[in-house]
Amino acid sequence: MDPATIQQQAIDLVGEAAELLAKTEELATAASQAAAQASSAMAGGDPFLGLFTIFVLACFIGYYVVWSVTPALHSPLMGVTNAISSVIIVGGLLAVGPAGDLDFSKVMGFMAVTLASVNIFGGFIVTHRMLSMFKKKK
Amino acid sequence: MDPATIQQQAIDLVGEAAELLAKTEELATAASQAAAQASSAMAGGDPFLGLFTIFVLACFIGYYVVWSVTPALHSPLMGVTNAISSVIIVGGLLAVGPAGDLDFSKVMGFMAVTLASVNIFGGFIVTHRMLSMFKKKK
Amino acid sequence: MEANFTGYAYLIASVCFILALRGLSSPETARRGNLLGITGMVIAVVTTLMDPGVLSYSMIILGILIGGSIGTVVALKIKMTALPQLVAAFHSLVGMAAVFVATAAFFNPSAYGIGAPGDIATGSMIELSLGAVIGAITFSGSLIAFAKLQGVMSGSPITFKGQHMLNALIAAAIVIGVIIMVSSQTASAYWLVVLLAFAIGFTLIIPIGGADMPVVVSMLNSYSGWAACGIGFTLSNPALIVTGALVGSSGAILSYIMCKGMNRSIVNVLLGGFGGDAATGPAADMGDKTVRSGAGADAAFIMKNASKVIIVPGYGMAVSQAQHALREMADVLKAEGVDVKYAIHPVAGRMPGHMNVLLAEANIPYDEVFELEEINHEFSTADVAFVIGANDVTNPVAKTDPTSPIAGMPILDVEKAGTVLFVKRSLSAGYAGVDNPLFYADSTMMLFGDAKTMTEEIVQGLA
Amino acid sequence: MEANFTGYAYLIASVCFILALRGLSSPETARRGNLLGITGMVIAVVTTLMDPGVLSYSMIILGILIGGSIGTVVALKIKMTALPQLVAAFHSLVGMAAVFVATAAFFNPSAYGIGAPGDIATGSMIELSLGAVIGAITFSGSLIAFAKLQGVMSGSPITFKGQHMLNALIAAAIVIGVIIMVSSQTASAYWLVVLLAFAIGFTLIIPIGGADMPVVVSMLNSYSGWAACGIGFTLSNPALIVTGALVGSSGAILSYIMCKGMNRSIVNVLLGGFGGDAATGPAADMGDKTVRSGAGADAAFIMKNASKVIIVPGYGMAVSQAQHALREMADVLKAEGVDVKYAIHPVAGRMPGHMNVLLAEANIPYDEVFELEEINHEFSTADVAFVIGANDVTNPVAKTDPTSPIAGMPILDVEKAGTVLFVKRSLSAGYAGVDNPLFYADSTMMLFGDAKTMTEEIVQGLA
Ligand SMILES: NC(=O)c1ccc[n+]([C@@H]2O[C@H](COP(=O)([O-])OP(=O)(O)OC[C@H]3O[C@@H](n4cnc5c(N)ncnc54)[C@H](OP(=O)(O)O)[C@@H]3O)[C@@H](O)[C@H]2O)c1
Ligand SMILES: NC(=O)c1ccc[n+]([C@@H]2O[C@H](COP(=O)([O-])OP(=O)(O)OC[C@H]3O[C@@H](n4cnc5c(N)ncnc54)[C@H](OP(=O)(O)O)[C@@H]3O)[C@@H](O)[C@H]2O)c1
Repeated sequence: MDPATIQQQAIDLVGEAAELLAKTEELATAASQAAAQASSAMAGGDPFLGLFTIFVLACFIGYYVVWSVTPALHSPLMGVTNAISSVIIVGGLLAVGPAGDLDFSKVMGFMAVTLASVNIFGGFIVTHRMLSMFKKKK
Repeated sequence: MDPATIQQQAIDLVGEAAELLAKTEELATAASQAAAQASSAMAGGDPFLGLFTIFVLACFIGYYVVWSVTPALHSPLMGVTNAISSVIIVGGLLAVGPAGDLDFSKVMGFMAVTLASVNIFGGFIVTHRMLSMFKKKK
Repeated sequence: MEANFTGYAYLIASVCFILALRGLSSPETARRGNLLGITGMVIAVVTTLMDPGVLSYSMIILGILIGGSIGTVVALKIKMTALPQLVAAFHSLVGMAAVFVATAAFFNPSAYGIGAPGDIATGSMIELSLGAVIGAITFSGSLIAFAKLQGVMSGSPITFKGQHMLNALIAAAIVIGVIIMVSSQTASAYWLVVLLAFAIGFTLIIPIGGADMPVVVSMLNSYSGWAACGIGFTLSNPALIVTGALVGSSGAILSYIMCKGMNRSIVNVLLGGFGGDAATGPAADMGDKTVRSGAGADAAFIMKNASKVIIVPGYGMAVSQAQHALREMADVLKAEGVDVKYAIHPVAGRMPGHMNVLLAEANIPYDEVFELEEINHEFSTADVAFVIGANDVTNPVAKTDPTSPIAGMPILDVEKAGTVLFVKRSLSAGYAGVDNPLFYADSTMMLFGDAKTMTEEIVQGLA
Repeated sequence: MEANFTGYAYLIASVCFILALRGLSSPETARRGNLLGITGMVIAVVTTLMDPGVLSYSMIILGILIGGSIGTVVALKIKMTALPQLVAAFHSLVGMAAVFVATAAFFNPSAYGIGAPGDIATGSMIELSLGAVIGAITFSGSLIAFAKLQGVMSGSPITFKGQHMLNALIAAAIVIGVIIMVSSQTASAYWLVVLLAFAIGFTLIIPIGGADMPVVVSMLNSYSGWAACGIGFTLSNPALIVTGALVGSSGAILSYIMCKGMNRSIVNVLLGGFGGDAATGPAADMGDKTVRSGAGADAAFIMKNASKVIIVPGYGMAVSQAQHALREMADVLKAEGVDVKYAIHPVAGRMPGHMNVLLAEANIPYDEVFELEEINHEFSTADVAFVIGANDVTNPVAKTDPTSPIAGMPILDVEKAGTVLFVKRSLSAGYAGVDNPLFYADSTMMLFGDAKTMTEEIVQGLA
């Protein structure tokens, strides 16, 4: 074989390899998309749909559970809902969480954690105070 | 360049290309795994978790909604639940669905659709008959 | 986009089903509830038909046509007194359908996207086997319940030595079978498990007496719901899961209500041997006490002169289909200026809400019909308690004798009324087999005879 | 595996929160419910702390320590009569926290896995902006509510020309701002929207009278729940979504109950201008009618000779903190053999369940305290209705005059009692500004004075 042909062949081979590579990449992308799709179909649609389903069901539960609260305990109910709505502290924790220097978003997270903590402690304690006053006839 | 060197180089190149290809494949797999993971994390965990969350919430709703049924309508309640539990007809439809010759699983699907239909029509109609008898004082 | 649309459609169907049950909280909204249930079902079916994998429409339409027409005819023809057996029969169909679906999923998993035959994901295998086992138990159990309620089979509990042992053995075999089947995924293991599940359905329900069947039916209703949930997990379909949970809760709660109304535990019911064919109770040992019995004319006279009559219907009214005659009687009394009300015990008759449906069938307005807690304090101000075909639900022994089988069961306080009229054929006991001392009380008058015939006699007496 | 564990933990936290509210269905289970709520919160926080991205523990602990101690001290120190303003203050904090979280998500979206700064997924942007806007409105609105309830600010409705116009303009600006912000994702657009949301919170609540604040607080409570839902969607966190929906429903239902108790629509409340500082009503035009007034000793004499007394507490009892004296009075009466009960109107006082908490604080057992429907038929058999600091909730005008502002509001039928005793400082009207003709009825005796002082006088008279 003359060098030119070999070189040409080599170049061709490399080209083919590159093509293969590109195809593999394409395939991989497709595979990853398919995987994402499959997993979302499993949850009955896209991730938002799953969360939305949970939201709708939770609204039904809220409706029933709140109507079943006895009117005499409506003030403690306000206290408890106050406390549990501070579960957004989760968002604050994620914001303040990353290691490293104090940046703007970490400050925001810190403030959120602090304010939510006021509410969590305050809400549960004031509810406890109210509830511990309710006594049956001896 | 002598042919041998060139050939060697070409072979090396091809080898490198092959290696690259393998790496890309690895990367693609990783990417697809990551995608799957990300999408599952979005839905709050794996797909089963999403469905399980829905299941737990639905049990709460079932508890409340059934206790709120007036005792006078407990017979119609049995009729309706009979009818709606036949929503497993969905499973039958998927089984009988595929085009092509009648195979075992299609027969199973067909039978499921038929039995569930008895229930759906029977359940809703008998409930309707019961309910249309309940009248207020004129 | 496709998947999204499907998901939202199933969510809407689920919400329709929730609202359907919610509608039953009052008779005014109940019909709308039933329509919502139908809407939900149509949405679920149409959505599935639009799945790209569903193509053989002719087969599907055929199945729906056959099933639908059978269901329609049966539902239109059935007598309201036969409701308990109808419900049992329908449940057995749901159970069988669940088995078919699980079988289809096992032999053609790709149609559900859960793997290839013999290589199904373990999670899906577990869900699928749950669906199949629960479905099979529901099928055979409900079949027995149907046979006992319909009278095809004797209602007496069929007990035999070692029956609990046998059930335990089959249950253990099922568990082992499921484990083998999940790991080996062979067809023979699958069929073995299904057969065993059918068998345990039979052996579990056979020892339970016919009159306990309503509790069993309700419990199997609950099972069919959980089976639907299992299939829902296999198909990753939230609508099935939500509906299954609703049905499961409903059956469980109704069983609970019945057991509480009878003051028995569910375990006690399921262990069986209680309550055979009614009217077998001993009426002898009280034979020396005197019973005042009367004719329809006497009853007519007493009620005509009363200002308030409370009617207590029971199982006997259903048996003799006396509700129409009863309504006529009440109409005449009301025309005479008598205040007439109906008192329904939570477990009067043989299924929850049974009496309400029968009274409604006879066009009795539901605002004249009251639950136990609503009306129990009114018996002391009533001149007459007219007990028709009821027995256990009025038996004061429940309040006085803590050793009686019905001890602690809530009771309608008919004995507080001025006069108690009992319409029944004999002095024999009711479902619980407990003698009712009220038959021998001074203020009681027994009206022996079939409930319907006797009521017609009274109507004549009132004319 | 990681993600799974986290998901299940959040699910358990959600279930804890549901059970916490469920516990409040009866006083016996309520304390356990509160503990479950705390458990749920601990689970949610600990789970988040175990997230691999959460590392700066010292900052977190600092925040929790600062916030926690403030919350603890305030909750332990607060007087039970100041509950409404406490709840308002707490709500404003939740609202602000939601704004902070949304801001952090906007400026550092990668911490939440929703994209890079300036390149956030549109869906997440919408959810995030909802969280920020609702949070901001909750913050400023609750702040005003707090100020009005605490008396820092006049309770009278502050109305001005074009106020509805202004609100509509700001609302439109917010909508446009959100659209710009979602598409451009610039910081300036974000801040503008947040500022406008703060502003509309102020302008919406300022025209509403101080006494309507409880409805507003409850509505804002509902808002804070929906804000949490919005954030929950952004974070794809089911626990936040479930909790948000619970809180949202709770606030909405309480607002509804209050509006129904006052027979007003929520729109009517929100349009404002109703109910300023109480005691401004006209008492003049009935001046020619005679009023029988008495002293504590007279009241003591009447009640001592009664066999049944029903106590009707209202806002005035809360203001003067008369609950302890009241309890003492009831104890003396009970020792004399008098049957004493308490009747609570759904909107007595200034927040739902307000009276129940105050009576409980004075150790009055909750089984002596009854809701309107439970006790209203008993007034006809009571010798004395002792109305202390209540007014509107007893005003029969609601039943007789369809043009009155309180027409159709359910009313405690105190006028059916043998004698009605009214403890209040003057003849002036209550919250609704409607004169009460019962003051001039023959069977009424007015006991003019501060509720606490007068009750103490009566206790002395009883001795
Ligand atoms: N409702 C439910 O969901 C449910 C479920 C399971 C079990 N149960 C049980 O069923 C019982 C229901 O109580 P119940 O008071 O309604 O019924 P019951 O106690 O069983 O009494 C029915 C009575 O009707 C009489 N009777 C039968 N056929 C008659 C006819 N043709 N004409 C006139 N009378 C007739 C029988 O007496 P004679 O033979 O003397 O005529 C019998 O004593 C309870 O023990 C309950 O625990 C109810
Ligand atoms: N509970 C809720 O959730 C809620 C929410 C929003 C609105 N509201 C409204 O609040 C009202 C509640 O009715 P209500 O009957 O409890 O209260 P009210 O009608 O406002 O009457 C309270 C009375 O207490 C008297 N009073 C004030 N301070 C007093 C003191 N220190 N000692 C003795 N008496 C005193 C006042 O008369 P004097 O000035 O003559 O003493 C006033 O007439 C209803 O109109 C309701 O719609 C309630």
